[in-house]
Amino acid sequence: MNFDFSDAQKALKKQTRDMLRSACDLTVPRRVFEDSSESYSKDVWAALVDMEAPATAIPEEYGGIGFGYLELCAVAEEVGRSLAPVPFSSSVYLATEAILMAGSEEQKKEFLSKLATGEAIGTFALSEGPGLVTANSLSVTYAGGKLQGTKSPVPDGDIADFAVVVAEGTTGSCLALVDLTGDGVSRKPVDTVDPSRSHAAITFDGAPAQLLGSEGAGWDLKNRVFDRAAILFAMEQLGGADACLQMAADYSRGRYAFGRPIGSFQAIKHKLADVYIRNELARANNYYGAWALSTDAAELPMAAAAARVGSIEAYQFASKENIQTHGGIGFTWESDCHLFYRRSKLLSLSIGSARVWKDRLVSALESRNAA
Amino acid sequence: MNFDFSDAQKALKKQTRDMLRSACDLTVPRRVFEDSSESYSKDVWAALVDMEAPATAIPEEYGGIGFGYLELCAVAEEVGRSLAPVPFSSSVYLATEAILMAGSEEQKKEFLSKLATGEAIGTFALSEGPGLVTANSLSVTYAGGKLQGTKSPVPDGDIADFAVVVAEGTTGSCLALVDLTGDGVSRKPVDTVDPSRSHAAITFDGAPAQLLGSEGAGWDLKNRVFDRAAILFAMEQLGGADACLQMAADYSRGRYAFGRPIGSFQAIKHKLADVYIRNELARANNYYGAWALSTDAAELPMAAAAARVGSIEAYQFASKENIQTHGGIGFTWESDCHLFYRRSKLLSLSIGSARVWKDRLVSALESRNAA
Amino acid sequence: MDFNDTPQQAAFRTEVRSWLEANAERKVEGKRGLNRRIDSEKGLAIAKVWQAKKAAAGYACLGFPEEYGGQGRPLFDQIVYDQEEEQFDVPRSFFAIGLGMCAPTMMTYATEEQKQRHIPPMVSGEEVWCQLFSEPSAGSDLAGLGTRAVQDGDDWVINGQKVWTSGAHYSDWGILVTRHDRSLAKHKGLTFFFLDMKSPGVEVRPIKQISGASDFNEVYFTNVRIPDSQRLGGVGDGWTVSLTTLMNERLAVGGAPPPDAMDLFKLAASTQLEDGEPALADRAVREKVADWYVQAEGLRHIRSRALTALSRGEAPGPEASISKVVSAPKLQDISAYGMDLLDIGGSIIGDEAPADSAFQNGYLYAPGLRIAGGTDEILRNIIAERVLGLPGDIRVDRDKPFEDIPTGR
Amino acid sequence: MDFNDTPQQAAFRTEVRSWLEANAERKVEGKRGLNRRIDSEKGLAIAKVWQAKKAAAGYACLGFPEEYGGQGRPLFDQIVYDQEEEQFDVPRSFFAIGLGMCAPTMMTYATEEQKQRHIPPMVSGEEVWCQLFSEPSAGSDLAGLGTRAVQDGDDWVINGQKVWTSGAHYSDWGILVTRHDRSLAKHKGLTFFFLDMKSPGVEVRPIKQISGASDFNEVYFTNVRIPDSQRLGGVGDGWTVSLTTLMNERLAVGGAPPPDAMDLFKLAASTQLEDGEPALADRAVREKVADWYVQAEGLRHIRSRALTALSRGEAPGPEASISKVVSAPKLQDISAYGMDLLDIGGSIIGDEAPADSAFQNGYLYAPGLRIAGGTDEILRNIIAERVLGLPGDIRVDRDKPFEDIPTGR
Repeated sequence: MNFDFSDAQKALKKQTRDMLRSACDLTVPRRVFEDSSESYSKDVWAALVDMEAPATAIPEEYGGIGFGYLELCAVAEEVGRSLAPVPFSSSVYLATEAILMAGSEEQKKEFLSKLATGEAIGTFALSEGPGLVTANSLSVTYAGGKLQGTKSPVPDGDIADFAVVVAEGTTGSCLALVDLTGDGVSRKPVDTVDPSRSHAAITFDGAPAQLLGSEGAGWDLKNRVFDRAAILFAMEQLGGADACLQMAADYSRGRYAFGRPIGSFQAIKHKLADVYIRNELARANNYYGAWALSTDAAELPMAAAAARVGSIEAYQFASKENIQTHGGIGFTWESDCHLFYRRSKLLSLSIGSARVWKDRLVSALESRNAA
Repeated sequence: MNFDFSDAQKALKKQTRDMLRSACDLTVPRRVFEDSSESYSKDVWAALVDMEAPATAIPEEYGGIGFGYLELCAVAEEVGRSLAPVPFSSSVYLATEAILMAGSEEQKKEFLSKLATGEAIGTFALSEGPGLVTANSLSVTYAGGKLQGTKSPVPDGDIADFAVVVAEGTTGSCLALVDLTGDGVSRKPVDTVDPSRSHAAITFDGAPAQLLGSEGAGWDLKNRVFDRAAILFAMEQLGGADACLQMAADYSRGRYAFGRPIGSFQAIKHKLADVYIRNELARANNYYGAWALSTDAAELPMAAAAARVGSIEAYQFASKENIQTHGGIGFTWESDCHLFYRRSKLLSLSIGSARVWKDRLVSALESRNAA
Repeated sequence: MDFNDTPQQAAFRTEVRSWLEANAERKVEGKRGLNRRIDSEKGLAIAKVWQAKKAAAGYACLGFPEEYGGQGRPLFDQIVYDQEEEQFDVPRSFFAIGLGMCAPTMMTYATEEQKQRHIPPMVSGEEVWCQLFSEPSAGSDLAGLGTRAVQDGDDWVINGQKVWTSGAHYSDWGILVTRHDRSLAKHKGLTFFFLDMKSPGVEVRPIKQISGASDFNEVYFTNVRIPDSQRLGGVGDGWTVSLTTLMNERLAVGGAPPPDAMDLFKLAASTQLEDGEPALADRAVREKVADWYVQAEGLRHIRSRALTALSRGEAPGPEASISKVVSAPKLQDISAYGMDLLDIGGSIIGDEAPADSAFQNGYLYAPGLRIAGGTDEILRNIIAERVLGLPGDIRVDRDKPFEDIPTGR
Repeated sequence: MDFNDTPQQAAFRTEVRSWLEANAERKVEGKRGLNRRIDSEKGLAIAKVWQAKKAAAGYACLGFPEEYGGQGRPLFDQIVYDQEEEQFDVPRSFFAIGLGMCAPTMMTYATEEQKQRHIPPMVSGEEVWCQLFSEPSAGSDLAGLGTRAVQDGDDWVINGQKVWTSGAHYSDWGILVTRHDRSLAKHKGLTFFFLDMKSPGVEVRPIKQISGASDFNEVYFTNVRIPDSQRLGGVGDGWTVSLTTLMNERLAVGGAPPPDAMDLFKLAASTQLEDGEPALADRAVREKVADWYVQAEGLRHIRSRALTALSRGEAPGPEASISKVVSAPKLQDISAYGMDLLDIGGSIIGDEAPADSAFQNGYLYAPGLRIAGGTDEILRNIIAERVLGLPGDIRVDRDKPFEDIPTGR
């Protein structure tokens, strides 16, 4: 048994971390956050593309470097730690995965190479406004090669070149690939609690689109893409949670009250011990998820849900208790604490909240036990 | 507005507390707990009867003293604080309330005076073994004036003189009053996590019984009796939770580790502050429940459920963290900590667990909002 | 127990209600009204008009003695007034800190002449006050403050920085605690003043919070001169005077803004889940609603119990600490959970946000609420020590000269 | 990442498995087997037979050097063995404290002759060892122990009381830490021994726990004589020696007995709720199952990560502390919740209890688990200080003579 990343994977992780530490210190997400004219950091995206990060898990035959998912997980953790304001999750975890899973050979050839080189940014459009979309409630339709209706909020919807859209087809739900720069597409930025990651409402009015996978399989494909993406999102969340813990522990060692570092008070010590414990539980579940993802194991649905649930809760807890540890300065705009607090919430809502994934987890256990 | 007990009510509470402090220190519940031949403390029961505690809320016309429910709530808190090993809840909160609510004039005359004077001990039989009984799953039947089937565990079922039984009648569920000392009744003690309060399995084999209220109304009557009893149980639970807090705080002031009282460590201070906070929230909800009970207010269902949920959780938390505060000695048999820990769990399961009452609470809110 | 008014209270309630009916509009559900977040200068002007109207009618500060603009009424009458006013769309008060904290301090320590001069314009809303206590290095550890006061003739010269000062930018006057001697023990070297906020050398800079609002300021003092006649209490009595102010602060803090349990109930009733059923049909959602409802109701009844005690002239208990330590995390949790029910659409904020952004705003506002006016951690310490009688923390700073206390720098 | 064995491990696993198949029965679900709670004397006899069989086959203590009865194998082989053995119905080990804690201490501090004499019979199960550390006044604060050791010729004379000593009543030998000088600072005045538990003046009394079981004892020492040759480490080195033992304890503790998340899953699948549906169809129940499953899986994978590190010869990390601080409250909560699902019938205990009393027993056993071997509170301190590098608590006892440290009496 060897439950650890290999030396090469660790080296890749360190390389990513070092690159992001220099290219993407916290002034970078803050700038995107505060400047509404900047939807993402082109520099950081370019740096990630430069180190071939989007190509990590794309097979060489489609223009990728074919490292695999353990490598991609390592990169995702560092993207999360740095709060990188880039369309990495939309383009890599969602659009790339959807095409890898459901695309025809032609579609893979056409789109994956562009995704691998960063020439194109992809995204995935499911939500249709506040509330859950269900297989029966889809209002965006796909018929005769055209899309009709509105998706919102779509992550990176304002900057993506194309989107994979979950739509109601003529014979059931389907995935449709649409060029967002083409005809029949209008987009409008949507403000969220985390403006360092841009979102948009996209309205399709007869926008030409192509099927990805077969009609009727859309909802199932979406679930399978989300199972895989859940682990990558969880790694991002873990990176963020870990950054919060470091920030809080550092602050508590240096900040004095009553003549002693606040980190010497058990109220703070035990709080941060609890953050650490949750982070480590999440890390363990995530690494297991990474293994399941990399080997396409039968355990994937359970492992994905456990990773997702644990990481949502770890990051939410770490980001709020980081603010609390900082005291007054922690709830000011100028402190970086809230950048994590906001990102944590945004990520907790992306691809379904904890309550959705808890239910998926038990359903997966039921299926396993019935088998 | 005056949200407090009156001076007379406070005096009654103090009198009860003083009496129980001398007649029922913790050696008394421990004796009943350890000696399986003693089902309850006859001395403590006699002392409560002597101060007319069972008669508190029974109208004078039926042999009671007609004080009312605020007074009964005051007594219940003290019964809980002392861990009194007596059939008070079965006889007073359940049997008495059921007869007051559903009894004919004749039944009230016959049974209430005996309950008031302690001449008879009553109980209420609903459960039919592990798991929930539902209106559709009742296996005990009532037909032709006779009961058939087994109820278990019935609180004080081994010592009660009669029971109010929830049974399936010929035209729906009903309540039936049965003499437990008569023909067709066999009883067998059942061990529970809290042996200081006895329980029994009671098997009816054609036991003669009389209807209490009308056929078909049994389930609804049970719910209404439980709404009222919930507040009285909650007061008992509050008394127990308060006793745990006092015990833990006293211990933490006197026990030294690392050269200082353990109560000076924030890990202990904040834990006990949390116990206090939950107890005070429960107290506030309970007092409101007491008011609703005493005035038969429209808010009763909400107030009862809120009191019950808050008190279950306060007592469970206080009793487990009392053990934790005591450290090693706390989990020994000889320490009194576990007497509270066990009672707390037993009371949390009596008349339905927290999950049942949370659902009832939201249902009550829905009804109110629909009105 | 009795939730009804006494005959006197009922009569007063009727009187107040009819005055309010004549002078203000009732609140309308779903309409934002005057209490919406508006630019403070404009808001202040509206609030001053309303406060003057209340003062003219005698309702501005019912409990204060008549000679200072009050009516010397029992505390419960103020509560009756507040309960009634809450149902009307009146502007938010810019005077709470002045009336609730500065005025009681002035009443206790100022000269008769100063009280005559300063309290009536506070009551009528003509002059606004603020409280200058916290510093960047002295938050939870308030007595660790370092703003210096040096005596120079009949004046004191102040240098230093305060922070978290609500309303400093529109205040006319402020109360201020300073350190006059760094060689004395922490709590001994403090001296207390009130000052004209327009004094030369006072500079106010707003602090932007997570939520984007600026409810607080930094206040810098550069050679600000305060006449010795504006000293409250003796030289070195600053801590004692501060405690008077803070005792009154604990009365003022406590509750949290919405969303609360019933807001979640309503959201859940109107939001569909996976199966097309309303979220409120989901047992997991129901349990959450129930848990928070029980907490919310508990707090509501704790307030009622406290009001009962106050109306009898009893000292305020730990109710405000309980309320704050429960309601702030509750706000944070309810807000996050409400957003979860809305899925990714729950992240939307601003004009197109669901449920008027209530849950999103609560999420961003709650972290501050868990800290301002006493952190969760400090409040638990207070409850443990003052209510349960547990021993204090080990103190390494208590008896040292202030200048020798470790600061980590 | 790779969850497969190396070829060497796979070969060893096959070897072990076939030996176990030949010498023990596989566990059968629902059958209690040899590990059920049985009277310890009888249990000990059965366990000794099994341990002797293992020792004869060379499996008793794979990592120990060959000269002491082991095989000098890599740690991972021990894990392979344990994983395989766990699937068989073998008696519970009475030797864990001896082999896991006493033996490593003896290996470090005893003379070669003593090691030759004592370790092989530990390995073969002929002699059982216990650890005499905690005292009524020294639990979390272990260094506060007061059992006195006074030198008298070639012997030491011991007086005092130990507590929480597992297996003292059937142990042949024990390791013991004592205080030889009360005028020295707390950690300096300690001296460490091993002793024959049958020595005159040693009295063992069982402690009954909440659960009714007696897993621990009090041990009283009245003028017990120990030869100086049985001192481990120098006079005054007792704390250092104790740390060797405790470091090994942290490896030994960690997990919790059932019920765990999947036990609740099974209970919920087979228990009906209000609507006649299985509890597992209830979203509130599903969320609970999911929460605990995520915790349980996290702990399982943390163990796997720790095993990976150990197999590479890395020092054990904080995994055991995490595991204990998570699993003990989890056991308490799952147990209480399982009882709730069964309504008042969930209170039944004993032969007629539902689900083999698993949830009821867990409820009664969990409080001890949250305390024994390090309380929740001590473990959080350890994590905060050793892993996160946060400062220690303020210590008032560190440098004082032991006899001057406040004890509250």
